[in-house]
Amino acid sequence: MAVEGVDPEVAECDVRTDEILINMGPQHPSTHGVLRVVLRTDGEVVLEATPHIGYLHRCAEKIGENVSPRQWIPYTDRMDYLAGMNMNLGWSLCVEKLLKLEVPEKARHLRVIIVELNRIASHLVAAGTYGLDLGSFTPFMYAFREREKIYDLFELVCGARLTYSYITIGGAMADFPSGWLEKCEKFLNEFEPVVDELHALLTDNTIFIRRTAGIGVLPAEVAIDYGCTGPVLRGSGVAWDLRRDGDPWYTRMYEGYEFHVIAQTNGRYPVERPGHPVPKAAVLGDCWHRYYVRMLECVESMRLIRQGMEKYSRAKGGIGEPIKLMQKLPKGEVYLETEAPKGQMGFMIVSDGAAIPWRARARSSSFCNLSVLSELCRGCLIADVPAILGSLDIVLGEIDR
Amino acid sequence: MADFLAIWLPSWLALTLAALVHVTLILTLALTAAAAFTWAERKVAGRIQDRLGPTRVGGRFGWLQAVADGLKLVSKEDIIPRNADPLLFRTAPYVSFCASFCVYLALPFANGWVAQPLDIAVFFVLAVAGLEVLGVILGGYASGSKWSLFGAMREAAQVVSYEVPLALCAVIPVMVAGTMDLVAIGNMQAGWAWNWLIFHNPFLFITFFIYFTCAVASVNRAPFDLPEAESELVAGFLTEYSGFRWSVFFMAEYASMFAVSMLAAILFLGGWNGPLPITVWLGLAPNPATGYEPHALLAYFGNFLGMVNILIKATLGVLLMMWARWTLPRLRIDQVMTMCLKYCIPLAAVMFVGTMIYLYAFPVGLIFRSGGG
Amino acid sequence: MEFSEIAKLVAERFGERVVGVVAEAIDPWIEVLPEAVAEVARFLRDEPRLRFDFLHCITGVDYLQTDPKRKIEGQPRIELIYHLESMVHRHRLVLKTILPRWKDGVEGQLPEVPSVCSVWSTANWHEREVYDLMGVRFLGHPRLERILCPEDWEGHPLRKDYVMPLEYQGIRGR
Amino acid sequence: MGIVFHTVLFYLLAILACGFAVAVVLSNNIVRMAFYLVACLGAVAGLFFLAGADFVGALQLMIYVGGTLVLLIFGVMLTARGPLANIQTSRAQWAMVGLIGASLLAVLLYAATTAGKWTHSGQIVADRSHVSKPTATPIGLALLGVRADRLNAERTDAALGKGMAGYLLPFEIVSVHLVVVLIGAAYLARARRRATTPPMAATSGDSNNLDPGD
Repeated sequence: MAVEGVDPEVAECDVRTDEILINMGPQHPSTHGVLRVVLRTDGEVVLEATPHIGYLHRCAEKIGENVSPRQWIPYTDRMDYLAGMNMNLGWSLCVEKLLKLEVPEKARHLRVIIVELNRIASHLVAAGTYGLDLGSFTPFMYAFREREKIYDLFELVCGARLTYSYITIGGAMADFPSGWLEKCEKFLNEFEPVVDELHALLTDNTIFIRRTAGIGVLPAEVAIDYGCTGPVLRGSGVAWDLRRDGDPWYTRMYEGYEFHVIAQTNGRYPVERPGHPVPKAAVLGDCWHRYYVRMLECVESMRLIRQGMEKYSRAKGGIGEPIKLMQKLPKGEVYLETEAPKGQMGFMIVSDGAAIPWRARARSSSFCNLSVLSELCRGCLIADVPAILGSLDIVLGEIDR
Repeated sequence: MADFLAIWLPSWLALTLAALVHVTLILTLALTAAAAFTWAERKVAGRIQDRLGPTRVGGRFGWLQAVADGLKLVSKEDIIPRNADPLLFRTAPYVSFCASFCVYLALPFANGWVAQPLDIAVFFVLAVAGLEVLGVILGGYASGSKWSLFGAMREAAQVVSYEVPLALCAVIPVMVAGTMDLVAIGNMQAGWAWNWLIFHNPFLFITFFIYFTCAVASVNRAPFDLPEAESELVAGFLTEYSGFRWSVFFMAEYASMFAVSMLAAILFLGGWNGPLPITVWLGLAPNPATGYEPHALLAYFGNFLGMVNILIKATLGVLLMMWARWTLPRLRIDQVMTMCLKYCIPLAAVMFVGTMIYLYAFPVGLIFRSGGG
Repeated sequence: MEFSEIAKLVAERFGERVVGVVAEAIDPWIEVLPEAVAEVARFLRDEPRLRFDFLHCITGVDYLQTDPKRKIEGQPRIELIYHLESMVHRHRLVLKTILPRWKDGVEGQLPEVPSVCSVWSTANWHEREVYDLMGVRFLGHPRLERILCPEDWEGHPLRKDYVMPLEYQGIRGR
Repeated sequence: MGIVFHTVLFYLLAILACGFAVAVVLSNNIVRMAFYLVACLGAVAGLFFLAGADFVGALQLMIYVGGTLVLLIFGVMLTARGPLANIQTSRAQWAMVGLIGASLLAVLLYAATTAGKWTHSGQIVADRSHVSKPTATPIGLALLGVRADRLNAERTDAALGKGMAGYLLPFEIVSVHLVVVLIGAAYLARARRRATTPPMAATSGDSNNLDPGD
């Protein structure tokens, strides 16, 4: 739009101060770990944000070439350490697909319960720390209180609170202890009102909406182009959930379960909170939607857990035996992705027929989700960088492996 | 007080002594308030977050937590970064503290209980309170860290902007009262609660809330704590500070929180006068209707009750700020500025004009009976 | 679309440059010549019947015999595996290409393959990772730097003949 | 003895003011300079308070100290590139500044020595009744056009019109001047300039419109 009588080379611009190159991280409260983002800013405006990763690189893939698949399970725990169960499951399913090993019905439901519980725990951390990124401390405490309850449940089944190595190739390490299902039911009943509390503190808070709505808008095409998955992709309005759309070897686990894929399609979410419409300022693909998808998924996971508990109690038989520690693997290459809380977590195993894989590969969801950061941060304010980063919900353990 | 001491002492000694006593009293109050509020902050935060807060130090309620914190801070290593400007880095906390502390010089705690009675006390308080930002800017710049510099710049932008609506809001009760003398403003709100200036007219009622919002912003409390903004700027201007210097900044923050709350209490909430004229009933305060003048000792006791009253009001204001801090997310810098320039200033101006028209239309006021001092 | 149809389409379009089609594997794959990778990728994404709009992952596998007990089939080589998916048509594909371990057989010269960055932005970081850990040079990559290892790291750790350095920047390695 | 006390305070503040003023001149660092200037002006404000001119003292704090603060902010913003910016003064500048400074000093000294009652100022300061007298009201009235100090002297309407105009005209002139300055500042801040880096200008422009309030 040219204005008459104005020299085209003369542009209207505001007074600008010096450009500053500033390091956000690796020691920074809101980079969610040891991430370094180099910001080139003009005053408060970010001109360029470049993430630098690798501070937590622990050579997991190299280790995977030197240990047997079952021995590698503890290493998968330490990838997305906020959702260790989902990591265990991803690797186990991948190896099971290579072995063509099917787990018993009971183990299938057990896995669903455990994995969905961990999804809630992971989303709680995401929502809580997101509040923290935006300067609100209290939701963080509420979320962590509930997460501790989930960890108590996990401690009962496997003795560990963070790195479980519970789900394993061929089933799980142990069945639920007696009385566990009642405790889980009790937790679910306690947790339901907490979701509303979090909604009241964050989702419906005007300041929260102003800080997140319309910020870091990620269009669906860009999200797919960058390989974003999980809530990040669904927050952009793509109804894509591997639990429904994934590899048959994985979706079979959820056979007979009813759940919604949480994504806003045609202007509405499959689940809606009565009296609380999506705020007008929110644009599909912005931070608010990414956050909101996670919150709704918590409720969806609760539904899945309830169904799983019912199916588990009805299922007969055992939960299967784990394979031998040094079991010989058939020759072949298998790649399998599962829907982890952060996104699609892919594992690949290349076997030459020995007990130890020739190559083990982990495709990290946070890795791809983070790669879109510089795209999202162009032209935002410094205060938006933590907001965008928090809405991507990354875990550095998984990115750096 | 100086006149009282001058009966026995040479006047210069009397003046010095009186000044010392005043300063000691105010310092004690400011520091005690800071300590008490650190503890209260932790306790309030704990309760809001469904946990207990401090429980170990000093018995069940952790009364001595503030002392423990203080000891810890004092015994921490004092670090001055290599890139810092050592002189300014060292001076900055004290500049901040002095500014927020000097405010108390002109703040009355009860009828006539003020360190330095000034007939332009409101103006003085606003002028001095605005100087706290100097220390923050110096500290942020002298740290030689970019995060600190960002924090300082934010502080400058924010505080300098919010001074305007804050002063505008403070002027409105001044206009109603017809004086800038805080003692006089406090005294004219004696009697029942409807004599408080906040209930003088609807515009003043709204003004109080604008004032409080701007006050929260000008002392950098959440949701306006952008200069610190721990999730964005690490710790803003405080990033490079540690130990004692950090705690001086911290005390300055609490002192000014308390100061703006006290100013709010005097300007809007009746100052040292309770909602009921209890002191008049008990014969502890002069009764204008009967011309009763209490004995000096009784008046002293009445003033003491008044001081308790105003301290409670100011503390409630601080607690309100804490509540907001532990509930709300932080605003973004442009939103903070928008709020100031687009909403607070125009609203305050409208309230100013509204009050002016109201005063013109109802010179004696509708329910405000003892107006005009 | 079934794998056989996809393979047919690709084979028709690229003829000689499609080296192999393995349908019987658990994850069936198409193997193409390294220099054709970018072209094939663009075709896979843009062809309306295929529309592979989503790149999951790029994996490098180093085949080199270092342990006498574990024999490898064929020549020492590096395989690059691309996992693709079409969200529109809901089908998957594994694309493979085989590179020599060193360019022109000269030790130290990294093998080269065209980058698919311009086709899928996902490839940007994944190719950097493969370059970093496996030592494959992607031609046309906008910023081919190490991503997980420090910039001054030597060697490519996921290669089978990689030896952990004894010392890095004064830190003991072993 | 009150005289002694006030005199001691006066000298203390005066020395502080002068000392910091010298420090401003001698310092090379722009931020330190600004800090010394603030301290110097603060000491002057203290002198005003000592003289019982509370209103002027508070004004000094608000306007001069606050104004220097803004100067400081600009100093920091414009020199953010280096860690701590220094100002080097050339000989020619020294000479010019010396000339201007010397002539100003001469004017000041002349004014100071020719003013009456120079030697009696101590007594005026010590006068308590003078100190506690309200200073704001007459000034405020004078700004609105009523000279309080002449109210009692002249009573007739004609005289009111003549001698009572107060500071209304200067007040208005200053107000208009300030408005002009503000508009000028706003114009400068949004001036049209050659776009040296068009893409960045675009980015900056976009992001400044990020205000979600609209």
